[in-house]
Amino acid sequence: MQQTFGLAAHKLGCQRGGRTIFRDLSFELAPGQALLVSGPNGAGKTSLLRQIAGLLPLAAGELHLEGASPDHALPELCHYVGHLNAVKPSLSVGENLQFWSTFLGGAGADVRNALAAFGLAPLADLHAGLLSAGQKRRLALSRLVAAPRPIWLLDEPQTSLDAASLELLDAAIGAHLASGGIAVVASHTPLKSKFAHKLALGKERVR
Amino acid sequence: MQQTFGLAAHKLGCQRGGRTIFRDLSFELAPGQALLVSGPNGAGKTSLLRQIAGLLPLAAGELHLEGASPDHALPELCHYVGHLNAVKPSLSVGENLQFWSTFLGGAGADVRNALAAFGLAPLADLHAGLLSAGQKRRLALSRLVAAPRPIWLLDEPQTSLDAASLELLDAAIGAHLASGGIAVVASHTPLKSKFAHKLALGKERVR
Amino acid sequence: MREALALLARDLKLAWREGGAIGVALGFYLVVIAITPLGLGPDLNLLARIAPGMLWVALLLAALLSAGRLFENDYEDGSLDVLTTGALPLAAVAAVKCLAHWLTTGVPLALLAPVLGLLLNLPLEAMPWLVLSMLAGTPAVSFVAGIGASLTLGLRRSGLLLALLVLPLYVPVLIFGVAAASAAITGPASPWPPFLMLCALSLAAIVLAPIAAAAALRTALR
Amino acid sequence: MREALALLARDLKLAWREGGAIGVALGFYLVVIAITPLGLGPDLNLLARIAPGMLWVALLLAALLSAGRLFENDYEDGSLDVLTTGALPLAAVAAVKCLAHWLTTGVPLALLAPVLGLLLNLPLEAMPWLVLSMLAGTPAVSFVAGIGASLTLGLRRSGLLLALLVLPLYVPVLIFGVAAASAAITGPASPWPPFLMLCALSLAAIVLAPIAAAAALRTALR
Amino acid sequence: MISLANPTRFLELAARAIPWLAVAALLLIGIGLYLAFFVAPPDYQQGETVRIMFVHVPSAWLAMFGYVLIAIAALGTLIWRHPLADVAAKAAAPIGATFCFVALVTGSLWGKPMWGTYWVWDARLTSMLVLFLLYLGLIALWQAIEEPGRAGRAAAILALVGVVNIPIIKFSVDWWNTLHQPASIIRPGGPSIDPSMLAPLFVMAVGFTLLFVLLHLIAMRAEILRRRVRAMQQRQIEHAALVEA
Ligand code: HEM
Ligand SMILES: Nc1ncnc2c1ncn2[C@@H]1O[C@H](COP(=O)(O)OP(=O)(O)OP(=O)(O)O)[C@@H](O)[C@H]1O
Ligand SMILES: Nc1ncnc2c1ncn2[C@@H]1O[C@H](COP(=O)(O)OP(=O)(O)OP(=O)(O)O)[C@@H](O)[C@H]1O
Ligand SMILES: [Mg+2]
Ligand SMILES: [Mg+2]
Repeated sequence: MQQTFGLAAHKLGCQRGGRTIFRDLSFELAPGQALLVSGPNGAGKTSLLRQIAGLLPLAAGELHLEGASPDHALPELCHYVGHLNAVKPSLSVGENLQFWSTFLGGAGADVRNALAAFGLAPLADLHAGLLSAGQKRRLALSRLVAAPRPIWLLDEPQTSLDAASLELLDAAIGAHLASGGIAVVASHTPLKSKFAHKLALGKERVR
Repeated sequence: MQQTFGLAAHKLGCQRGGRTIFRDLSFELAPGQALLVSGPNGAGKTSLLRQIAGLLPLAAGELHLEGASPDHALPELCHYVGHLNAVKPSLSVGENLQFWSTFLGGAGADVRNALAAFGLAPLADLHAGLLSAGQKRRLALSRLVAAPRPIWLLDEPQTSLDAASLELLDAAIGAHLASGGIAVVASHTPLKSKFAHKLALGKERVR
Repeated sequence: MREALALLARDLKLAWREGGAIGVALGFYLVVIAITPLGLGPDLNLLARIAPGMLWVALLLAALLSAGRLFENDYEDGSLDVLTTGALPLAAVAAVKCLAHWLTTGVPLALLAPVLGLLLNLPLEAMPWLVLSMLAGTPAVSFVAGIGASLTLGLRRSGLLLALLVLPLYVPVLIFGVAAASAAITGPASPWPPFLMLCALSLAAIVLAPIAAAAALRTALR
Repeated sequence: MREALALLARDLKLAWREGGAIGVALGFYLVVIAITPLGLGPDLNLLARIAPGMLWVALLLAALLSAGRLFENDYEDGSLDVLTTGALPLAAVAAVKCLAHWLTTGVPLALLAPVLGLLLNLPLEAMPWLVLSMLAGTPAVSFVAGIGASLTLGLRRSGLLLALLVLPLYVPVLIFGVAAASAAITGPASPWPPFLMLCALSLAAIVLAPIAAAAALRTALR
Repeated sequence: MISLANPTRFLELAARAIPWLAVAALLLIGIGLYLAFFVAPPDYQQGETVRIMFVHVPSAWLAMFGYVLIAIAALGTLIWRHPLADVAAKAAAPIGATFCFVALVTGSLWGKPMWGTYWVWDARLTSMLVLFLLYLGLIALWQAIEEPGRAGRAAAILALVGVVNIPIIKFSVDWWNTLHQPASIIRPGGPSIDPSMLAPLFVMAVGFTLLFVLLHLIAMRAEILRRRVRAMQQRQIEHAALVEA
C-alpha cells in the first residue's frame, strides 16, 4: 500500500427520487479502520456507498479525505464492489481481471495472486459466463487485490459466497486494514473482520 | 393447500456444457418435509433446482411425484425463486405480484396478504424499479404466498434480506411445510426452519 | 385462459410504460421515411413510384427492431424462468407475446402508413389498400420476428443479428405487400391475389412460429 | 493512457467475441440493401439513381442500431459504475468506446459499400468517392450515436428511441455524404466541398460528443 | 446408423474415404474443365463466355444441395438427437455458402457480357441471393452462441424455418419477376441445351459434388477434433481445480 488516508463524513444527507433516505450522517475513519454499515432493506446502505464512490450526489454535508493532496479525487482512491459484479461473460476469468487491473491502475503482475486470493486460479481460462453465482462474486472481489487502492467500498460482499470463500474475504479485508487501508462494508450478515465503527441506518424507515 | 405430494429423485445426473456437475444424486421428500441443499460455489445447487423446475434436462436418473395423477406436470406444481427476482421495474410492486399471482394460478385475493407476509404492504404502490436489493428480493419471495403451490424451490432466498425479513421467510416456509408442502432450499447460510433432509453437494468439486 | 389474458395485459402495459415503445416505433418509422427523400432527392414522381416499397421496408425495420427485446427483458430479469412454470404451455406464452407485439407495433405502424404516404405523395386511392395489406401482413412480421427473437435470446448485439436472421424470411411479405399496394395505384392487376397471399402467410406464421419459438426458448434457458 | 488502451482493446475484443458484431452489422447492411429492390422493383436505372441515398441510409441504420448497446452492457452488468472510479475521465471513457464502435462498424461498413453498390448498379467510377465520403462521415455517425446511447441508457426499447433521437442529427451527414457520392457520378459539381464538410462534421463530433455523453452517463448512473 | 453415431468410428471411415474422394474429385473436375474449354463449342449467341456456365451451374446446384443437407441434419439434431448431425450441419454451412458465393460471382461475371451489367434483379439471381443471406444468417448464429449444444439446436431450428420458407420465397420472387430465362435443365420436358454442352456440364456437376463431399468430410473431422480438444481443456481445468481444492 502506497499512501494512507483517513475518510471523514460530516452530516451527509441522501435523497433519491425526491425522498430523503437518510440525513445528518457522520463518521470518521482513520487509516486501518473499517466501518460496518447495517440496517434494514431500503435503509440506504447502497446509496451511502454510491455517494462515497461519487456515483450519487450528496444532498447535504460533505465527505473529505484526510492526508490527501488536492489532486487526489476521492472516487479514484476507491474500489466499489456493488450488488452487480461487472463481469463480462464472453471474456475469460483471467481476461476480466486483467482488464480491471490495468484500468484501475494495478500492476499486471498482481492478477495471478488476485485470482489465487479468492481461489479462482484454476478457473483462470474459463469463460466467465459459465461461472456460478458465487464464482462470479469472487471474481468481482478479486478486483480488490488486483489493483491496490486505499479505500474499499463493499456492498454485501458475502452474497452467495460459500464458507471457504468467506474465510478468504475476511483474510483479504484483514490484510487491507493491516496495511493502513480503509473499508466501508454494507452487510446484513456478520463478518469476522473487526470493525472499528458500526453504523446502523434507518431504524425508523419503511421496511 | 389443496393436495399434497411427495417428491423423489433417483440417481440424478447433471451436465452443463459437456461437464458433469454431479451424478447419482438421490433423495425422497414426504409431504411436509424440506431439503436443504448446500455446497461450495459451483457445486451445482442452482443446476439441481433448475432440473427440478424443468428448466434443465436431466442428464441421468429420474424425478417423480408421489400421489400425483399423470396429468400433473412437475414444473406446474413448483415455485422457482432463483438468483434473479423476476421483478418488472416499470410496474408497481402490487402490479408485479398481481400478475404473477394470476399467472401462477393463485386467487387474486391472496395478493394483499402475500405482500403483508413479507412486509411490503406499505410499498404496494411504489415503482418496483425503485426498490432496494432486499426489497426486490422480498417481492420475489412473496410470489410463494400469492399463489399456493405444493413445491417450493428456493435458490439462496436470504440474499440481501435483513434480519426482520429472515424471520418472515422462516415463518412462510414453516407454514408451507405445516400445510403439507415441500421445499428445496439451496443456501450457504443457515435457516431456522427445520430441514428433514440435508444434501451436501460437490465436497470434492471446483471451489 | 386467465393466464394468457393476464400475460397479454401485462405486456401491453409494459409496452405502454417502458419508454412509450409504441410512440418510439412510430417515431422511427416516421424518421426513416422522412430522411429517405433527403437521400434520394426531392423528385415527386420518383418518390410516388417507390413509396409503397419504402413504406413497407421501413415498416419491416421498425417492427423488427422493436421485436429485438421481445423476450429479452423477461429473460434478463428471470421472468422467463417463472413463465415456464405456469400452466400455460411455452408455445402459448410465445404466441401471446408475439400478439402483444403485433398490437403494440404492427397495428399502429399500419395505421400511420397513410400519413407518411402523403409525405411521399402516394396517391390517395392507394391508401386503403396500403393499410389493408399492412394489417394483413404485419401478423406474419411479428410472429416470425418472435422466432428470431427467441433464437438470439441473451446474445449481445441481438438486435442486428435478429434482423440478419429474419429479414430474408420477410421477402414474401414484402413482395406481396408492395404488390397489393401498387396494384391499387397502377393496376391493371387486381390487388386481391397478393392480399390473400398475405393473409395466408400471416395465418401460417401464427400457427407455426410459436412452436419454433418455444423450442428456441427452451434451448436458451437450459 | 494505459487505461484508454486497455479499454479500447477490451471493447474491440468484446465486439469480436460477442456474436461477431462486425459480421452482423455487415450482414444487416447487406440484407437491407438486398431486400429494398424487392420493394422498389428491379428497374436498374431507378436503382442506380437512388443507389447513393440507399447505401447511406442503410449504413446509418446499421451503424445506429449496432450503437444501441454501446454503453448498455456495461451499464447492466455494473461495469460502468467501476469505470467511473478509474483515473480516466468519464468523457475519455465515452470517447474510447465510440472510437471502438467506429473501428468495428463504421470502417467495415464503408468498405463493404462498393460491393453493395454493384447490386444497385452504381457506376464504378463513383465507388472511390463513396468509400471516401463514408470513411469521412462515419466518425460523426459513431460519436453522435454515442450521445444517443448514453441518453437512452437503461431505458427499454432503447434501440428505437435511440434511432428516433439521433437520426435527425444525421441529416447533415446524410446530405453531404450523398452529395459527395453523387457529385462523383453525375458531376458537374466537384465532390470536394461536401467531402470537406463531412470531415468538419466528424471533427466537431469527436470533440464535443464525448462531453455530452459523459454528462448523460452521470445522470443515468445516479 | 449406430456405427456412424460413434464419432470415433466416423473419423476412421472419413480418414479412409478422404484420399479417394480427393483423387476422384480432382480427376473429374480436370476432365470437365478440359471438355469445357477445348471440346465444347462456343455458344452461338453467348460466345466463349458460355464456358462460365460450367462452373456457374454446378456451384448453383450445390449451393441449394448444401442447404437441403443442413436441413436434414437439423432434423437429425432435433428429433433423433444424433451426435453427428449437429457437426454435419455446422460443417456444411460455410461450404454451401462458398458455393453460393461462387455461383453469384460467376453468374454476375457472366452477366457483364450478357446483359451489360454485373447484376440484374432477375428472379433466379434474386432467390439465389436470398439463399446466400440465409446461409449468412445460419453462420452468424453459430458464431454468436458460445455453448455448442445450444448453438446446434438453435441453428437447427433456424435451418428448418429456412427450408419451410425457401419454396415460398422462390415462388414470391418468381411471381415478382419472371424475366430470366426459365430453368431449362431441370424441368419436366427434359434438357434443352446442346448435348455437346450437356456432357461437360454433367462431368463438372459430378466433380463439384464430390468436391463438396470431400470438403464436408474434412470440415466435419476438424470440428469433431476441435470439440474434443475443448472437452480435454475443460477436464484439465477441473483437474487442476480438484488438486488445488
Ligand atoms: C449472380 C448471378 C446468377 C445466379 C445466382 C444464377 C443462378 C443460377 C442457378 C441457381 C442456376 C441453376 C439452376 C437451374 O439450372 O435451374 C443457373 C443456371 C443457369 N444460369 Fe444463372 N445465375 C446467375 C447469373 C447468370 C447469368 C448472368 C447468366 C447469363 C446468361 C446465367 C445463365 C444461366 C444459364 C444459361 C444456366 C444453365 C441453364 C439453365 O438452367 O437455364 N446465369 N443460374
Ligand atoms: N452454461 C454452462 N455451461 C457450462 N458450465 C456451466 C454453465 N452454467 C454453469 N456451469 C457450471 O456449472 C457449475 C454449477 O453451477 P451452479 O450455478 O449450479 O453452481 P451453484 O451450486 O449454484 O453455485 P453458487 O453457490 O455459486 O450459486 C459451475 O461450476 C459452473 O461453472
Ligand atoms: N432511483 C431511485 N429513486 C427513488 N428512490 C430510490 C431509487 N433507488 C432507490 N430508491 C429508494 O432508496 C432507498 C434506499 O435504497 P438502497 O438501495 O440504498 O437501500 P439498501 O440499504 O441498499 O437496501 P438493501 O439492503 O435491500 O440493499 C430504498 O427505499 C429505495 O426504495
Ligand atoms: Mg443495497
Ligand atoms: Mg447458484
